[in-house]
Amino acid sequence: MTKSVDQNSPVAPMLDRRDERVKHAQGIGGAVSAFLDRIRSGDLGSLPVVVGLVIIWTVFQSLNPVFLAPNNLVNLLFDCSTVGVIALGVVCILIVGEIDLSVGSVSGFASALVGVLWVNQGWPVAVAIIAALAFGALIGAIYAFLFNRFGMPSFVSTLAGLLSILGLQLYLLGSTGSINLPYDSPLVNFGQMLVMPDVVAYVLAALPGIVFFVLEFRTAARRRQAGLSSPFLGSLLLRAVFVTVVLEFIVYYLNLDRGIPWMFGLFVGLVVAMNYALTRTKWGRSMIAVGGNREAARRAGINVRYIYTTAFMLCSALAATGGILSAARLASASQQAGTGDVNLNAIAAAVIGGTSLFGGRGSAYSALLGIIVIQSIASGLTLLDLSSSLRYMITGAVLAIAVIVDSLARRSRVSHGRA
Amino acid sequence: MTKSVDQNSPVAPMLDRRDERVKHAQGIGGAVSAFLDRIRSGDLGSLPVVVGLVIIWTVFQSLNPVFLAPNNLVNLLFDCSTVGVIALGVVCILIVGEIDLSVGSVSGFASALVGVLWVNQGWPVAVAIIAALAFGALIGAIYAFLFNRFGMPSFVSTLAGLLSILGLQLYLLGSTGSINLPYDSPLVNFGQMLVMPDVVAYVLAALPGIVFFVLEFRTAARRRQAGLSSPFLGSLLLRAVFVTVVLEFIVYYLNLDRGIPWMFGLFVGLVVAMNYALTRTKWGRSMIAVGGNREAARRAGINVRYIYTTAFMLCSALAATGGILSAARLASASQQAGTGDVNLNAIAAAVIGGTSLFGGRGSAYSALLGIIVIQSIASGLTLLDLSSSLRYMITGAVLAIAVIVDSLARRSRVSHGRA
Amino acid sequence: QNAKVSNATVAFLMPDQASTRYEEHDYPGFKAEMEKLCPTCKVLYQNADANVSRQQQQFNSAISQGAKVIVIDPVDSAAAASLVKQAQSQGIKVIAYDRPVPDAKADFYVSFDNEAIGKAIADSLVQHLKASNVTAASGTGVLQINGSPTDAAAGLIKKGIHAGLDSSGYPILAEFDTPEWAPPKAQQWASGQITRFGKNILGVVAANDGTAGGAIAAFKAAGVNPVPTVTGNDATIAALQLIIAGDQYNTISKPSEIVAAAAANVAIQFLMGETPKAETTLFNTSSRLFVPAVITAQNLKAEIIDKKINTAEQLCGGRYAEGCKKLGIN
Amino acid sequence: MTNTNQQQSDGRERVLSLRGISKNFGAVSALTDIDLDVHTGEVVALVGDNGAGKSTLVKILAGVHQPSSGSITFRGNPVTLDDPSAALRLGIATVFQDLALCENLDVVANIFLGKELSPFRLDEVSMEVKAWTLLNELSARIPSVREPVASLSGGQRQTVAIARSLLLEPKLILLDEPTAALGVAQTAEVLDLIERVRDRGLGVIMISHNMEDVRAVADRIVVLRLGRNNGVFDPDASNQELVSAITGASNNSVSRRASRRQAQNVQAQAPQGQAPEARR
Amino acid sequence: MTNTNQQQSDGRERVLSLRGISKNFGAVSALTDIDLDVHTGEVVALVGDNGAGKSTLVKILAGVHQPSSGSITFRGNPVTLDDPSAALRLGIATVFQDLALCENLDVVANIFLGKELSPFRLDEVSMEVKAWTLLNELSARIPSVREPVASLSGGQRQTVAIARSLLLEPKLILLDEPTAALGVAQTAEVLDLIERVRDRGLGVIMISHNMEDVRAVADRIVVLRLGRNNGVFDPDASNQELVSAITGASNNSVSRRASRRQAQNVQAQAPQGQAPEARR
Ligand SMILES: Nc1ncnc2c1ncn2[C@@H]1O[C@H](COP(=O)(O)OP(=O)(O)OP(=O)(O)O)[C@@H](O)[C@H]1O
Ligand SMILES: Nc1ncnc2c1ncn2[C@@H]1O[C@H](COP(=O)(O)OP(=O)(O)OP(=O)(O)O)[C@@H](O)[C@H]1O
Ligand SMILES: [Mg+2]
Ligand SMILES: [Mg+2]
Repeated sequence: MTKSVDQNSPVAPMLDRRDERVKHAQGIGGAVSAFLDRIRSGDLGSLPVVVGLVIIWTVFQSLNPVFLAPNNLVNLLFDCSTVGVIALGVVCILIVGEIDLSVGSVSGFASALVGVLWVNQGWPVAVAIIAALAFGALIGAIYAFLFNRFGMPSFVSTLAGLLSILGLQLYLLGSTGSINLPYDSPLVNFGQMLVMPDVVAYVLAALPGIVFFVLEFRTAARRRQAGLSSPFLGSLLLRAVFVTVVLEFIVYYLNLDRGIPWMFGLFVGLVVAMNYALTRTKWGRSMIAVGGNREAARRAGINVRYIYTTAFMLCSALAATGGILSAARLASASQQAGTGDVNLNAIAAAVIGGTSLFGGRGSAYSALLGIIVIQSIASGLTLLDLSSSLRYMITGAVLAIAVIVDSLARRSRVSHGRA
Repeated sequence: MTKSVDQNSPVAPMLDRRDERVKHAQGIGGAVSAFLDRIRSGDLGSLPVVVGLVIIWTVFQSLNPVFLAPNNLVNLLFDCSTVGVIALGVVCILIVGEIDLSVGSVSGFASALVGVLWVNQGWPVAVAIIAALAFGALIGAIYAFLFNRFGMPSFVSTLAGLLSILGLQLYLLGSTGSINLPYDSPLVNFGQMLVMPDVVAYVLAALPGIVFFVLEFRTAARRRQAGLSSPFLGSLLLRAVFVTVVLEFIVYYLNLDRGIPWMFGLFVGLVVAMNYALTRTKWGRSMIAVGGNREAARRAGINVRYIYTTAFMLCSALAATGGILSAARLASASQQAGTGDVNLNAIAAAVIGGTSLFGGRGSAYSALLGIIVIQSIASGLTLLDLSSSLRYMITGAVLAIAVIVDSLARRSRVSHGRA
Repeated sequence: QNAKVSNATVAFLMPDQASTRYEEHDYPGFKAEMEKLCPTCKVLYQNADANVSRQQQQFNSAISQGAKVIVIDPVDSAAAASLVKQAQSQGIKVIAYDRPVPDAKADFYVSFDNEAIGKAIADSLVQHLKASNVTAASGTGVLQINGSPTDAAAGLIKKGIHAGLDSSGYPILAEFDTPEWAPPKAQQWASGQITRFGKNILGVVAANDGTAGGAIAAFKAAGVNPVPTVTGNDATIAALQLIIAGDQYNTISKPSEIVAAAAANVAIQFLMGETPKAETTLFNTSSRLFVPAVITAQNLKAEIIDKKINTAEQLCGGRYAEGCKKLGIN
Repeated sequence: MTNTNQQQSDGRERVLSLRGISKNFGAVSALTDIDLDVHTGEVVALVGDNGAGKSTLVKILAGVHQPSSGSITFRGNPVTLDDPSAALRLGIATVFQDLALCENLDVVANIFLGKELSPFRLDEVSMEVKAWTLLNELSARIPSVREPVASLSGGQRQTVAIARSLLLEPKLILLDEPTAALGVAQTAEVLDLIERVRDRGLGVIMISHNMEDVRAVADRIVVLRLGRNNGVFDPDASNQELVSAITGASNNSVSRRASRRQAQNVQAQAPQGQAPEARR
Repeated sequence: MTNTNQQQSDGRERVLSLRGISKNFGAVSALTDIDLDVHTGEVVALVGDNGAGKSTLVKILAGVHQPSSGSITFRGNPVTLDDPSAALRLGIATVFQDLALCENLDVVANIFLGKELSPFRLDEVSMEVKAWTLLNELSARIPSVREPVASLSGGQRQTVAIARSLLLEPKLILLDEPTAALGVAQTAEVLDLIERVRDRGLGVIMISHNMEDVRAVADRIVVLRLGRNNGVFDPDASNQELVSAITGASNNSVSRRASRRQAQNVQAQAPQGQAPEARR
């Protein structure tokens, strides 16, 4: 195996397999041992968070068997979707290394705006929603302007935004107080009741595995053609089957009760779209580059200002979306909407899921994972009869425990020289 | 001026003046033109924030002439001191590039602890205070442990702390609700009334100028002896006189009313001490190094874990101090203490004053400046009769305006190639 | 008579932590009455910490756990309408507690009236001012400190205070919505108003005891002696002590245990399939209202000590002993 | 010191021409009145002491910094380069001394940063193949192009930075100490590469502290000293001439060291009859 | 290939001795079974291709990375270096390839980082004087030592990093490509410095890609290839020998380039009678 890199050597190894110092996995056994290797060196992606989640679930289930009851899990999915969409926006802005403290206010204002325009002013609901989304995007554009033009730190500009928009929200609802959304409207139905028909849920749950397999299969073929190494087909198939089985089981279990909420479907759809945009488009690549090293990205010819603008606008627009969803969920546009811990929960979800506060590292899935962790804790504690003081203490402790697994894994990654 | 660096050239220029490309200021004229140069290139330290402050003050004064009345300013100083001390702790933790979201909770819990131990349990007040401070330091030590040992991101661990400690606070005050601190006790007196005697205030206001001049004079002498350039004496004197005149005027003006609160004196004392520690000790140097480049600091032999531990502990302990001060100011330990916007205000004060959220850049004075900006806005709006919705909107807008000046200055610094 | 009800689950959902009453009085009162009436029944207790979404979550989980009756003190009265409808569609009875749900017809409503509380403290203040012959000269007036601008209950109290003050002849010099009910904010605001209006402040109507304490601290810090008349609400120990010490004028005592017990009774009746008797009808809902008591130094002994809401030991420690003696408490 | 400016420009188009470029950083004048010309098919070496302002000049040409004064003419038109993307659009590719890589991205992503294939559905396979091809051309030994750049060795990173600049079809290539961290083999490949690029008619500005490399590929050697032009030399100028121009004195540490070593060699090796070689 | 290990150790104390050091990064074996000895008053040059593992080895000795296996003996005692401060305490000073400076601190603060004078009341004047002295010794041209390191040129930074390592009184100095970014004058100073340090009886490990510099100061040349020992050479080994050991083939880009240039020179310069010099 000491071949030189000469082009004319008789059996040139694959382009990316010429370095003899690298161990490569062969076949299924190799894949397993590579996986074990990765566990040992702590290079695990989001597995540790999942492990933390499983621990939390086990504990809560043993404390109150209602916790894993399908009914409760369906509620959990409804609750995840609203803040989850906001967290997805936060992921965007964290990836470029900035922050948005006003997501809570924006979501609250968006719900108020929908309430006022739709219920009070009688606009068509779709137009009201579009207006709210446009408002969200506009807010983001203002932050981006302040950031690009004046270099105002996003912490300060969005703090100012938090206050101003909360003021706007109070102003808008000032004369009426909270506005109830019609209980029988499609929007509220969507936020409270609408679940997928069983068949649709089963079909959708089969999609990821199939799409994954087909795409990876085609990529593998192209890689082989191009002289690159390609993953072992068996392991691809194994993974696809595994994913499908798990998802189908979840669907089956939840279908025992109401089934999968369409709202959760929307959230997951947004996550998948965002993941595609971040990992498979030039724009996403630029986002991660800007977050990792702004100056290097600028020197590579990336329009850094444009990237920041899109990040801020996406974040605010998604926050507005989340606000509309929570109004739908609550069937009301209230003065409290978006206040309290919405901000912290959204940011914490992104961070717990593995997105870095310092930019350049993160994934759309961290919003999904993080919000499930947070809402699981909240839901689990709701099932125990605790005084508020105990509930706060236990929430904090459980949060720490959920993240400790991930931190330990990352720590081991660092001690193995992999940052 | 094309001398080589040879030791034996007849009139060797000063050690630090051998590079002919650098312009140096000579005499007072030179100092002035250097200052103008700095303005043009945006290298202004905290001047822009001061300018922003002056703008805010002018506007508020024109809206309500009570604003700059000595009485109101004395109130302002009282109010600055409590959150200011917390912000000082936040500066510490931001400098090493971490964050503490639990300063509010810690401050609230510390005030509750003092209330319970002192008023309800009858401990001597000093012992109760020491217990609260020790508790604060302990919390910081726990964060540091989680950070150093498990690598848990401080955002998550302190978020968990925020919740847990809030729970503790509610638990502690659960049966009684708020606890009144005796109005005639020295602690409440300190927080509400105690001001410096006029003479003491005048003397203390003279100190900075004198100390500055004496120290700089001696340093200048040592520098001259060592063959280094030294600042022009006249400009030193000018600056000392300027500082003294400004401070003495402030004291004179505030003495027209009650005078300078001792509590503010304590706050400024802590700021000065922290500034000394950060700029003139090995520990402070290590803090800034760790914040700027953790790995480089580690390779320089700095005990990085120790530095993080001190930073976390200082931050929590100062938060506890701030909590005790606000209990003294309110004459009550309440369940709401430390909730609401205490956290955001403390962090925002540090950031507005110029401390970076990303570590490695910051100064103790940023806590002082930042909190004055924030409290000025709050105080100014208090004097105008506004609905809460308007108040929120205007707070946000004024905050943005106050920071825009600073951002512009920093921007110009960047565009002049100085990061 | 209760043999018919056993092993049922009842949820008791409270809104916030702005005062300690929910955990110190309402819940213990409710639980005690339930235990008396149905020892095998399970009571689920939750506090939403002033968070609408959290209350919704708690409401859903109560349903998941099989609650047949839900007693809810809504964080947001308007928003609770959907919860009520949702529960009723599953055959679950909802008792609105403390705050009404105007937009949906709950099965029962048990409360004191927050608006009435606001009006009561304002009226009490006005009467006191008039009794002490304080005239509203030009430029003088009272300050109004409301609760959190995002809190619906605070809005009701605010409305009541306005109703009480508007016709009183004492103008409102300035008013303030205290974010998060935070006493330090109330203190800072009051300090500013003291600078502005000085001796022209005749009194302060504060919406709860915490903000009242903040206002009193502001007067003390400004060296104003004696402190003008300051009202409160909730009858916290701290406030009662301030009343004993003469710094605060009044507060509102809500016999929460009694109201909670009434709610428990109604719940049991629902569980037995009976229709509880209504005293009045409010918001189209069968209701039972309780009248809160305004506590001042004069009736503190009678309303608090004698009704065993608090004990003398709780109130009269240390510095308050002398004041207690003056009021005849020992 | 021969001014070869005139001679070389015969018949060749001028790609770049700088006149009176100055740049101040606060109180420091990093560049003062710099003039420089580059023609098609010409390799101009920019040499000078540490801190002479070479990188500052390159950064100005790459649009990273804006000059305080002076004018830039590119292919006959006056231009202002107020952004790196402006320079890239004109066809100026740069390898920066500090490399300017995104440490959190992998090798392929860094090489293609800003010029990804099929922007809405990144073509990772083609990009990876192209990356390997470029890297192999440069004799780089990189274990995996799917690891973040943070895990690469210094020389591997530099190779990645060089590979990046080859992706474009530039008119002018700026190389700021491209071989500083490279091994002997990789250095040879880069020098070959520079010659190939020149033969394709591009202009090249190369900065290096290695006089041997400079003389091997440069058509003209421009010396900067303390931010000013300090002469233009032919590649066959003697080492001593160049070093004097760079350090500003004929008695410098290089010449001192050379003469000291020479003396030692004479003492030590005279018996072995080896002729002492003057290396000043 | 002469194993000069035995010969040189005569009479000299061994400062450092590595046996069987390996280091894996995930699936990559960066080092495999490395043996190395350094004696007092000896300069060992560590050479190898890009990515050969030289810096990894230095980082292990500096306590930055922990080896996956193998033993380290320092001045006769087995040691474990689980932290850079452990290495510093033993007297191992390191100049890292990536310099490891704090960009937000000024030059003086960087030079004295971790070893400030009078920790409770920093003696800025003495530190500044000492900093200037060190920098002048290295012929550095730095406009101001009170500017953050971020504003320095590449070579200036490297000088700062070298100055740092001189502050301690080390027993062993590790220099990872110390002259990569330095100008000709500064390089000469650093080579002088290395010789002075050696004469004071310290052990030195120097990494460099410049064979000329290596031969000028090294007492022994250790070659790494793909993370393994690949021979030990005398400084008078021929360039070709060294390059073959480094690249692992006698037909490599360096030799190809040399022969190509030779051919060109013969063509072009034969009329001028200049003897073509074989530089392989
Ligand atoms: N951003 C900046 N702020 C302040 N001074 C700077 C900045 N960039 C460069 N300088 C100064 O300008 C001078 C020239 O720096 P430059 O990087 O151009 O040198 P160089 O010729 O590339 O040196 P080297 O050979 O060491 O790379 C240096 O003295 C440096 O301190
Ligand atoms: N932290 C790390 N994680 C993963 N791989 C690493 C890490 N550090 C080094 N490597 C790998 O180890 C190998 C050796 O790297 P090293 O930096 O020691 O090379 P080097 O000999 O110093 O090369 P150069 O001459 O380019 O500086 C490289 O292939 C590199 O990719
Ligand atoms: Mg340079
Ligand atoms: Mg290296």
